[in-house]
Amino acid sequence: ETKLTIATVNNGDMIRMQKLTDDFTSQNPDISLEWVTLEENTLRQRVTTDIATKGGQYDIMTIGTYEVPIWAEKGWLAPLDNLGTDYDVDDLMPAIRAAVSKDDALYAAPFYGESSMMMYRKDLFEKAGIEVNGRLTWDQTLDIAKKLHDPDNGVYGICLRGKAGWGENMALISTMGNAYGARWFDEEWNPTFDGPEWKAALDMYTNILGNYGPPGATSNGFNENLSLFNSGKCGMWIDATVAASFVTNPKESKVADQVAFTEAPCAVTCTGANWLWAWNLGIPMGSQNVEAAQKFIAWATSKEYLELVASKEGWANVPPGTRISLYENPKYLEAAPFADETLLAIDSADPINSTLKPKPYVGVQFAAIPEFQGIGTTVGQQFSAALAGQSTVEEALSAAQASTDRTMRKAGYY
Amino acid sequence: MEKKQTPLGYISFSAFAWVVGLLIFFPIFWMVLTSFKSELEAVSIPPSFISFDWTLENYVEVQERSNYFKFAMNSVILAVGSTLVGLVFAVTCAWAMAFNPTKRTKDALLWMLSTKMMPPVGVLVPIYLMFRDWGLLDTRFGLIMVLFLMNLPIMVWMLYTYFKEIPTDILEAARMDGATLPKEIIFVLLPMALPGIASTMLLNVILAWNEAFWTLNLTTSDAAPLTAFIASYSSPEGLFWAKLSAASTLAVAPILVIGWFSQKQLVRGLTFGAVK
Amino acid sequence: MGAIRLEKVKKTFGTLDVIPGVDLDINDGEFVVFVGPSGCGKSTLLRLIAGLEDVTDGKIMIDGIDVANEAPAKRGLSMVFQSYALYPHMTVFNNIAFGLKMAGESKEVINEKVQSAAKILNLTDYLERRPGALSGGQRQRVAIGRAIVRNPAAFLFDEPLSNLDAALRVNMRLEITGLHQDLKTTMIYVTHDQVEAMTMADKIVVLQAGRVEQVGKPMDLYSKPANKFVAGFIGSPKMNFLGGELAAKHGCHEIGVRPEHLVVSTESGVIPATVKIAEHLGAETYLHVQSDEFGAMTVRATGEMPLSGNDKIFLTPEQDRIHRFDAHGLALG
Amino acid sequence: MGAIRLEKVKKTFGTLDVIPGVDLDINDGEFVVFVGPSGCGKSTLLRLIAGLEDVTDGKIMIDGIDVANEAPAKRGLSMVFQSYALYPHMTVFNNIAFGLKMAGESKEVINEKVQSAAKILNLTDYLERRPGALSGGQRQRVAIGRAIVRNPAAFLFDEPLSNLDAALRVNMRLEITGLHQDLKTTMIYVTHDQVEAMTMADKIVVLQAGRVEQVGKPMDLYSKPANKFVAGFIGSPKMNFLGGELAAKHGCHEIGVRPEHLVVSTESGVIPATVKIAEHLGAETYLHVQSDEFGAMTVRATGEMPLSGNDKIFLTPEQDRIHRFDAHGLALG
Amino acid sequence: MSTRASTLTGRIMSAPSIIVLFLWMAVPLGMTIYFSFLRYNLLSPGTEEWIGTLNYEFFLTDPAFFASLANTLLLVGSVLVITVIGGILLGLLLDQPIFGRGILRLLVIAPFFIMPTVNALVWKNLLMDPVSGMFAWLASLLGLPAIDWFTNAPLTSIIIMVSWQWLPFAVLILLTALQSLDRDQKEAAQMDGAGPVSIFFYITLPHLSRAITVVVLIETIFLLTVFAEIFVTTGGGPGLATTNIAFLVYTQALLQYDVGGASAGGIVAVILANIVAIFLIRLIGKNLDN
Ligand SMILES: Nc1ncnc2c1ncn2[C@@H]1O[C@H](COP(=O)(O)OP(=O)(O)OP(=O)(O)O)[C@@H](O)[C@H]1O
Ligand SMILES: Nc1ncnc2c1ncn2[C@@H]1O[C@H](COP(=O)(O)OP(=O)(O)OP(=O)(O)O)[C@@H](O)[C@H]1O
Ligand SMILES: [Mg+2]
Ligand SMILES: [Mg+2]
Repeated sequence: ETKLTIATVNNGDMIRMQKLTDDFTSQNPDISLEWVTLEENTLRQRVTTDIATKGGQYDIMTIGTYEVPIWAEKGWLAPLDNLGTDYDVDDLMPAIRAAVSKDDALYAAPFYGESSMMMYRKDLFEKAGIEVNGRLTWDQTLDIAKKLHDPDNGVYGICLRGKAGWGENMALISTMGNAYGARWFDEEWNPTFDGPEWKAALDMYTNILGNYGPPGATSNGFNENLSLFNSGKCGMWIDATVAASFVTNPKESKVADQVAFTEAPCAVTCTGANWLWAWNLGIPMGSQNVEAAQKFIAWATSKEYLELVASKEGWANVPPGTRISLYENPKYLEAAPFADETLLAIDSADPINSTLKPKPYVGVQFAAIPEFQGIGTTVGQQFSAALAGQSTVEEALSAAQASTDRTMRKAGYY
Repeated sequence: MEKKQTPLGYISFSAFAWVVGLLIFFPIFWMVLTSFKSELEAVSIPPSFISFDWTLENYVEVQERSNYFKFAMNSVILAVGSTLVGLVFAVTCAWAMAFNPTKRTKDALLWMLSTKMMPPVGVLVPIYLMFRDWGLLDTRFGLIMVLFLMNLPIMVWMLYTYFKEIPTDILEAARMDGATLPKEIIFVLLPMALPGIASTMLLNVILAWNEAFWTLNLTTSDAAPLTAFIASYSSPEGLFWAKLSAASTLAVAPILVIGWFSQKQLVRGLTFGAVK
Repeated sequence: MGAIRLEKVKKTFGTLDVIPGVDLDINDGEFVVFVGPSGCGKSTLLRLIAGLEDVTDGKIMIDGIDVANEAPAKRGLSMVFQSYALYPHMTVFNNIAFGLKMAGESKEVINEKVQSAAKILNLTDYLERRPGALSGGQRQRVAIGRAIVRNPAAFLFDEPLSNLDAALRVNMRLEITGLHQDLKTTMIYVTHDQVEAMTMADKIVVLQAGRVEQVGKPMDLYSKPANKFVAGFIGSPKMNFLGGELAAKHGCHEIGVRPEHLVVSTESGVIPATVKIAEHLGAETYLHVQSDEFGAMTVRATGEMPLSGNDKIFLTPEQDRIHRFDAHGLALG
Repeated sequence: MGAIRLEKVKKTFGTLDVIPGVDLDINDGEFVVFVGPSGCGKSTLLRLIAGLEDVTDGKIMIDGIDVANEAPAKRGLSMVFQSYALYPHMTVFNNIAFGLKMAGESKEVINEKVQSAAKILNLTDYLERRPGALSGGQRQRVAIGRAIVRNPAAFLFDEPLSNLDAALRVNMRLEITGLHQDLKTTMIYVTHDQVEAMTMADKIVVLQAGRVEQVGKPMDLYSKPANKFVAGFIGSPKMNFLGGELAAKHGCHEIGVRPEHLVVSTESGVIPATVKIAEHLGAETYLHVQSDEFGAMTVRATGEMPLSGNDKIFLTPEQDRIHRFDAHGLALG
Repeated sequence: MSTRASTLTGRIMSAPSIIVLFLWMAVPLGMTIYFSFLRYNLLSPGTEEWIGTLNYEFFLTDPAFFASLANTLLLVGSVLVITVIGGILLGLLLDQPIFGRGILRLLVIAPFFIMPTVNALVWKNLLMDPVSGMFAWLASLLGLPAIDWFTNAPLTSIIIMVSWQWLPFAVLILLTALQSLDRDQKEAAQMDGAGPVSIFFYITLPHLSRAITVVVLIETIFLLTVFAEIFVTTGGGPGLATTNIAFLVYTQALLQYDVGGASAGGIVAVILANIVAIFLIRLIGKNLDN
């Protein structure tokens, strides 16, 4: 019998998958599964250490769209060339598929995908007499936040990520930067935090979240904001599209029937104003059980799996954002009022052309280079310091510029 | 000094002390209480203290998600295993240092302690590479070795101070009685130092139980202890406080109980015999 | 079976010359007491004999065989430590049996030997107790029991009574003396207690700074000390040393008179003196007096003396009890 | 300035009646010694006087004033603890000065008083040392120094010499006696040492189970004990008690004869006995004998007696030294 | 007991521990030193090259280095001060005869047995959360705005959590030390006319000095490498507000995967730790010996 060791992140969809694996093991009695569930940062650090040192501890790793291109490039991932005949690769959404492929070969299979969008409270908007037509700009968003902000009654104008981290506040701030025409690096790999675009973006960010956000915003990530929104404390929330299924779930959300969705705000441009992300399952090179692992991945990312989830938990809870067919499925569209917005957002995100000016890297809200995690986190901290009021926007930007410059120089980019 | 305690003094001191004590204990109490709430109640304001629907669903869910007992068993094996291995080394070393000291003994002791001041993450990569090459990743044996080495300095220190308190006479008497060195240690030294050894073991079990860096970074599943278990709860999506509390309660309960039972012993252990 | 002979035994700790060289003969069955001021090397000497320390130089022979390289247990000696060094976690029985067990004796032999030792020492009722539950005297008997079961060639005692209170000391002293009379084994006994040395020893060895000052029977040391050190060390209260003309009259540098050999009179005598403090013990009286010529002196008088502070008295040494010393402190015929 | 009076002083710990009721008068300047078996309440009584414990009932008067509600420091007494209770982290100077500092004395006054105390006690050279670096005797002097700088109405000593070795004890005993002669302050001194009690006290208080058995001058207690308890407790070795016909002949239940009041003869005497052990101390000889009629007895003979084990001897009590007791143990005229 | 034979066995018996510890320290340390002179990114294996002391230059000139050094010292220092003072006060309190002292003691020492991760999770979420946390609610009861702990007082929050964990440890040791104070000494001071306050400062506190030394020594060893609390709560931010040396090395090693830089950081940390160690050993050499 083969034992597959699977490293996963501890989010809801993954945990749901763990519970449903009986379906897989009954079909494949000769395969047993061993789960290693970790919090996102810990997971990333564990699997990266392991794959980079060829530790060989895992057969399947849950990895993001950030890792896939880098690792595939290095030859650390086994190509998924044997997913079965009825896997239907072409059903994968193009943006997502591009993000996990190299030379047209799939190196990881997307489990779910997301972009970002705005969730807001219909009831509060109505009360304040605000109507949403078309895509908002950040300036408009700021105005709305001002109107909604009513901390005495426990409602904050807007909730955004504030917790430092390249996958936390920087995911949002990068899209804001993109909207203001900024980019991480110019063509020579020089960081560009000294430009006016970043200044404008960060001014907006600190202003809107610092003044019309909840207290403690600097430690709010996705989960914290979700809690806040679900307990009715946020007027708006711009975050991952997957949040939609949670905020509309009456079991978890007090405001399930008051939520509406729209695209993430633009500023000088809409290019790159919403991010693209997917959690994917990949097989490290050197795994002894590539065949069994492919079987599992095929199962977990298949259309059948979606139906399995739907049959057990309802259509609203299936992992979204990976397959076109899902968004053509009437049952899903009925159960998921957010489906259209999600599809729109994902389709409009392009990892290659995500900035107004040309850029040398791949990724909307990140740059797919090994150094980025460290850089993103450091910059994220500097920006969260600005949000906390510990430094000014200018200071934060020049600190970010300096530290990124150091890292890039040290890494030998110039 | 106790002679003039008035009843009033007794009551007010007691009341004050209890208030302080309960404040200090409050986070743990609150954690346990929250673990019996539903997720919505866990975040509700004002918080509910008793009048909520007590539920075990969080525990059920935690157990469904990850097999608590497997992790707990690993914690026990690692903690006890590393302590036992450590004991063998530490006893011999402490014996030698206490009863056959040389000029270097004090230096050696302090050097041992200073090995504990290095941030482990600084040597993660070398260790990880070595573990990989020796096939020790995710093995209990490998982790037992790491925990043993981490705690060895403290064990040696503690045992050293206990052994120092044992009169040399008695060991000499055993020698006059014809005991060989192993017999001297097994029949005379160890039984006499039993309280000290017990406290050393307890402290090391606690330290090993709570060690969160190596146990997380060198394991995947087979050898993963409760620290890895809790690492999967730190922030899943959705409301999670109640589940988090349940998992936390499960992770700390065994060691908390052990700690409580052994607190008297521990004091001796922790003080390196410094407080008579 | 228990003759011990030290030949030029030397011991240094680092650069500290603790025992510069000792020669000593101890006969089989003898009760030898080592006395001397604190730090003079009594314990060290004993531990050298026991084998707990290595000699730096010289030979230690037991029954004619050099034991320098024998482990302590192999020398056939038993030691009773000042602290008794009982094994606190073992019952009395096991304490006594431990040495036999280590020697691999059979259960029956052990049982028999322990029982008989317990009988000799009146410990039969306590065999199942731990040392912690015994009185000081009982503990000491266990320590002795542990020593005797092994049938040693000799016993070594290092101040075994110094932890006991006065009353118990007297008892234990008598018990050890009795034991020696019964067993007739060689015993070497370290003490700094006058009374123990005087009453127990067949032979006293007086040590000073790791050197043997005099060896002899107790009463010989008392009545014929070889030098001032021994004279002052043996006997309590201490001997009075008087120089000056009185000594010259006796044809020597200094004379020594024991407090009990001074005759007190309120009318006349050789040495006029003033009583500073009179200690009345009922059966006897100690007078701490001050003489103009000789300074502070001590007198020990039998019975009650109706004297108190500031009384003037006269002291006369008993003529045939005077000790005479030359300028180097050596006794003169 | 230091007369202390206890009136019906009672102390219970929980239900334990440690002191059932004590009346006692201590005159100014007197040296009073409390003796009694261990646990009889000596320390408790002292602590009651010091104010470290509250009396359960009764009055404690110092110079005629009831001090029941005064804090210890206010009573004007100084205490020297058995353990000395020196402050280990302070120098000798600061140890002695502590009480003065607490009383808010000026630097100059403190310095002067400490220096003069140090001079009296020969501590001048050690003022900068910590107690850890002092010998037992020096420590005791520091403890006394700490007491005397405060000019107390009375000193309280709780077995201050029991931690010292024999030689040092003798010295310190003399020093305290000397100090009392110099200062003439009331002193209350707890001890269980015979010799200390006999030699130091103006007045001995014999306690048993929290009750005063007898109060009197040392020699009075020695020669006229009020009862068997006191008779047996005072004097060392212990008094021999003989019953039977011999007692009847003296018209009482039991007679008591001290070991030093038995005349030894090898030819004839009242009590035939066999020597078990003879201890020769030089100046005197202790005989531990066995008599058919009275069992074990102790004899203390002056000088050297050429006797040893198994010799037959005869003992005769000195007629005028016999103590007579009735069936309740009370002394008869 | 010093015969030639026994001295030799002594050497032999202490050898295994010393050797394994030496290897445990020396081998990784040796590799670390070697790595610290390489350009070595874990994600770019095979491209390692010798770059001399560049890693050290970068680490030491990193503005984050001084910030984290200051944070480390501040964290260690504050926690030491809080736990020692709090430990003494609590020790004094628990030394009084009070109702249910045994149980109360168990309550007070409980935090010491809690895993650092759990400690951080509980404090961060259940207590300090500015919206649904216990403290926010208490503040609202008093009509105060909720304190946003990890934004406005990040290092303080970490200090509070770490102190909560280590306070019981100090209490445990200091309480025992208090109980070992010779009653005679207190009484002697009473006879000398000292009041409770004087007794505390002149008698009790000096008596505790040795126990305090032990607390300081052991806590320092563990506090220098505080990591889990920071990792779980603030992630070193905002800015560098809660980055200590251990966390800084972590960011190098496991966020940037810059093994060379992390190795240099590790070596610097070792050197710093040893400076602290020497300082402590001076302190303790005196206090632990007698
Ligand atoms: N292991 C050792 N290392 C160095 N010096 C030592 C050692 N053991 C003893 N000494 C020294 O040797 C001398 C003799 O010590 P020893 O213990 O034999 O004296 P003692 O006659 O037994 O004294 P006491 O009556 O106080 O027991 C002392 O000065 C002591 O300090
Ligand atoms: N605090 C206390 N609580 C209860 N019992 C006590 C206390 N202090 C003393 N006792 C008891 O009171 C009795 C007298 O004790 P005390 O210390 O006065 O005896 P002592 O005569 O000084 O004895 P020793 O000679 O052994 O010092 C003893 O039985 C003792 O157990
Ligand atoms: Mg000795
Ligand atoms: Mg007492």
